[in-house]
Amino acid sequence: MLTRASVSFAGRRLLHLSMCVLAGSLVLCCQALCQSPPSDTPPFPATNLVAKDTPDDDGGSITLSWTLSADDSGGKNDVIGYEVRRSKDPNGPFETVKSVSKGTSGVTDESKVENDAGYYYQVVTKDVGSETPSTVFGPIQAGVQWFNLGRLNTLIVTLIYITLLLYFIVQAKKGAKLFIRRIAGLDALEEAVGRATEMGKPILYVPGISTISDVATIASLNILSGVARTVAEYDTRIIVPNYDPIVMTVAQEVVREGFLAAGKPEAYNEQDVFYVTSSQFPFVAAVDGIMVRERPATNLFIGMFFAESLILAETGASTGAIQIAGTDAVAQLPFFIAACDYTLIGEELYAASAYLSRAPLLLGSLKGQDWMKMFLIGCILIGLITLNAGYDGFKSLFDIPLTIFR
Amino acid sequence: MDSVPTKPRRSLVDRLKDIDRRVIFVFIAVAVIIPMVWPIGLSLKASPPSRALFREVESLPRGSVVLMAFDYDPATEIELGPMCLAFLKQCFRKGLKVVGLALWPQGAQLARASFSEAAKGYNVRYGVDYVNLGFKAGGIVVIDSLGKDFRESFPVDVDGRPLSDLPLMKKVKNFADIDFVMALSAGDPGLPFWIMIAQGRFGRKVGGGCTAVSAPMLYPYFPNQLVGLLGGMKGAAEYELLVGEKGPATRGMDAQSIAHAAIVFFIIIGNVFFFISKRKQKLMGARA
Amino acid sequence: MTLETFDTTFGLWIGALLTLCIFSFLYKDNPFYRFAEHLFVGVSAGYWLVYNYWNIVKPNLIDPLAARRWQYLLPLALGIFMLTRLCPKIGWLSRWPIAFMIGSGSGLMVITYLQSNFLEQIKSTLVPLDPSGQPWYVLANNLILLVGVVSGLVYFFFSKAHTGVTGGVARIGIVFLMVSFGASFGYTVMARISLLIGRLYFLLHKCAGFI
Amino acid sequence: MRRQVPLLICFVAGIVMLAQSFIPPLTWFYTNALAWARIIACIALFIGLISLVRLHTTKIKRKSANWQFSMITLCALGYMMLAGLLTRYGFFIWLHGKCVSGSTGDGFVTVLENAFNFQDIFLNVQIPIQATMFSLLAFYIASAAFRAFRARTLEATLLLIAATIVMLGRVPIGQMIPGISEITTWILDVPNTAAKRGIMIGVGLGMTSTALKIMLGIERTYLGMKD
Repeated sequence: MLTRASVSFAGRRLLHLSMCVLAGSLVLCCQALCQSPPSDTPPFPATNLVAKDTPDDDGGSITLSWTLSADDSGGKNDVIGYEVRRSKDPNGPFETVKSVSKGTSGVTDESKVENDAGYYYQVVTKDVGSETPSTVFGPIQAGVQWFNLGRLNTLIVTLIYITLLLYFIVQAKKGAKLFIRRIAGLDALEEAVGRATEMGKPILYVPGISTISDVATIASLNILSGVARTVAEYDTRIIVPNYDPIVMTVAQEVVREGFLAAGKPEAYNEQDVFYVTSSQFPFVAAVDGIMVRERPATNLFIGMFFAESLILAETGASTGAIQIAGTDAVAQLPFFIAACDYTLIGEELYAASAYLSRAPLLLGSLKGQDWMKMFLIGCILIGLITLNAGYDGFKSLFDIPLTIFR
Repeated sequence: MDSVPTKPRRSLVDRLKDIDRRVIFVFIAVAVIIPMVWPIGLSLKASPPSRALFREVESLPRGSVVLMAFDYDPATEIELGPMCLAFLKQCFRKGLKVVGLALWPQGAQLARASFSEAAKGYNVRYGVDYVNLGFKAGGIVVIDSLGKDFRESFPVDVDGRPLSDLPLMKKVKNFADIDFVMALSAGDPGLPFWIMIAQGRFGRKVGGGCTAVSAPMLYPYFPNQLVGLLGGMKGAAEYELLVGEKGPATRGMDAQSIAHAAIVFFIIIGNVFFFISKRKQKLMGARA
Repeated sequence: MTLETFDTTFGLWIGALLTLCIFSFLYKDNPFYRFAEHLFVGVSAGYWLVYNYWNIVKPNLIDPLAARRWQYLLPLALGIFMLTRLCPKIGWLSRWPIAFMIGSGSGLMVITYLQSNFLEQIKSTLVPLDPSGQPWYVLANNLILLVGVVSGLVYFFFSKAHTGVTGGVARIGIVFLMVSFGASFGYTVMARISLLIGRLYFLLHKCAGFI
Repeated sequence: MRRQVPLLICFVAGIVMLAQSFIPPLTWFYTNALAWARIIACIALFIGLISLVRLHTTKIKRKSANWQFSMITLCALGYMMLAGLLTRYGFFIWLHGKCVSGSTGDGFVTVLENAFNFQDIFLNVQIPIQATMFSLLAFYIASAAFRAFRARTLEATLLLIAATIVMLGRVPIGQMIPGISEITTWILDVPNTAAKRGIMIGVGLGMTSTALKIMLGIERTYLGMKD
């Protein structure tokens, strides 16, 4: 039973306790008042944290996503960012692998992620003075995918294209008759060479300002090979200034081969196919100089060009040369069209090799290209019909990366 | 005696139809140079982002401190330099204090040139009314450090003077002492970082200037995160109009206009003479 | 005058003189332009060599080899093969690195261009043509876009003569191409004039102190 | 060896490059092949250098037209290479160390250092010439417009009209014409986009077809051999 003494003791303790609480809260209040506003309550945590192996890669990466904290772009709106923490043990310790600014709700962790090791993740929401961790997600493993499903559509298109090309190439080999439409710029090539011969002036051939890895450069060198042969037959001089040393070596070989094919190997002068410099404007300055000093009767600008296209073509026009240009650089086409006599537009550049050589194999591939265009127009029509019927599944087949398997 | 075969005399029309291109070159050069030397100030209406920036700066009380970032290089100076001049003149006229710094290496020298040019005609002194803290590498990290203390990233100014020797820097410790941030940026690091840190984290008001190329990417920040934005030479010309200074951008825009008009004029001339000579040929053909 | 300001003023003057040398080409070829041109070619070729050595060859080849990362012997070997061009007898070896560059470049282009110039272009051409729920001009624009893309493609048909229906459609394609070329031309004028303004500003303001 | 090996290398490199797009564990080839190609290209610059020097020395030897200018090119080239090497090797720091600070020798080294300042040459020679060459486009775009934009045919007329409208629609003076900004935007967004897309698809097909033919060895002109 309780004695008076014990009661009074209990009462005193209670009083003591309540005073302590009061004092404590007073101190807290003071602290809160003295500290810079706003009063620092921890932010709401990020929720729905999900981590998964990054799809379609060769491992070493995990993708995370979460729902923003209620205080990010809403609530008190004082979140400054998130820290993504990782551990191999669900109980920690967690190490920070990435920090992102507010408003970010996903991240890819690629910092020394081992394949097939179980990881636990946590996202910590931070404001100026405090932080709140989310629940832990895991374990999750990074792994290697042996096939990139996101590019399945690219693979299918590639295979269709290869099949079409090979089919028509085989047909051409068997001797099927293949038609090719007129390309004015290419018809003019021989005339242009002839004109230079008549005038006793050289021909200038600029194979673009790109590297050998650029397919446009190779397309240009294909044309150069035909031009070199004609030039040799006509006994005309050809000047080929180069922007890239490797392109130069190939161009030398191609031109020499052309002279050889025309039966005039001795007429080939290696110093006419030379290197200038690998920067854009010095190259143009030098080629401009050649145009006004050597006065070539014909200028051919074929390959990849950039802003310098118009400087070349206008200087050439001022010397009265016949000019034929060809490029797949969409942005430069208007300038060549304006300043040159003929221009090979985009795909015509790539058709030139077949057009000039009339080699059946090459003509076959042109037919394959046309069928691919038909296929594309078909895709567009089907897509439009399905899309306007309210079904957008067909359109999503063309997503890059393809997401229907995710 | 047979007459010596002469070159058929070309009529005036034919000659005008194929004017020597050097005549066109001269006209283009003149069309650009004249408005640059004597600006006209062709009708230009300030767009909302430029006007908003102007009004915001006008509303700052005398003595407020503006932080200005020179995040560009000589290649983009023709677009961003004029904005900088117009803005600085507005600041000096209003009695605002300006602290300049650069996240791009060449920005520090451009800042020096801009300050000395803008200061002409105003009673402003280095160290009191404006300072140039120079360049610091690090991009976003540098901006972040300004939140704590300017001295962390910029212990000395561009000429190596300690900040404690500069009266203006005595009252500027960190972002809390900055009233407005103006970031002139030509790319990365640049305006997006200033928005992210200065506006996002420290709640400062941020305005900006950028190249014409990057303007479409930055416009969406206006008006929520960006108080105002000047895009390219056009934005700069608009600001000069607002500030009332016919500066380099107004000259530039005038030159643009006149040059475009000159080209269109030549196209028209070419076509007129082309048609006249075509009709003449037809007539002559009919007679023959 | 301190050395530094002397340097910058001197540099400015050199820059201004060279600028005038290049502009003189607009009148006609002359020794001043020839001087600037030859200087420019020499300086840029030298700069490019030095720059590439320090920024690519050294960090990406010499340093790794010095750290005994032997897989870098392969590019070194290919590079040396490339140099065999200089001695005609074994010059054919240079075809190996060239074949490697062309082959890998081609393989890469196939995927890149089928994705960006085929799949993505189909996708962006798939636009709603449903008349309900959108203003007429959106519909009209979408239709024009479609006609433009298809007729443009027909223009690039090579295995069919441009006569009859094909010819008609191809002609529409040409119309679109010409409008587009005109528009791109007009659009670029502003950027080009800006370059000239920049240059003249440099001459008139920075060098001559005009304006 | 001379014919078959390059074709084989080309085929294998192409196929592996194709495959790496679909098979993630092969992506190492992508990164490495690009790096190797860059290294090969840099080493090949030496061939370019030889070609350049040969061309200009021949001109000087033969005293062909403008041979004096070839000497400028060669001097500039040699100077840049020397300056690039000296600066980077810390040659001047070493030289400074050899001289007592403040002595005339030290001042001489400073002058030398300034004279061989690689970056300065780049800034004061290369940059202004480059910018000026680029700005020539302002003149050329005008002369090209004058010459090409004649209403000869329907196509030429369309080219001319589209160009004129867009040209005016972009500057204050043209924007005084009511509606021109809207038409400009429309031309750029609708017909322009459509035509560009047509060209791009064609380019994509032509380029990939050529690339495939190169890989398969059907197109082999680049090796200097034709069938």
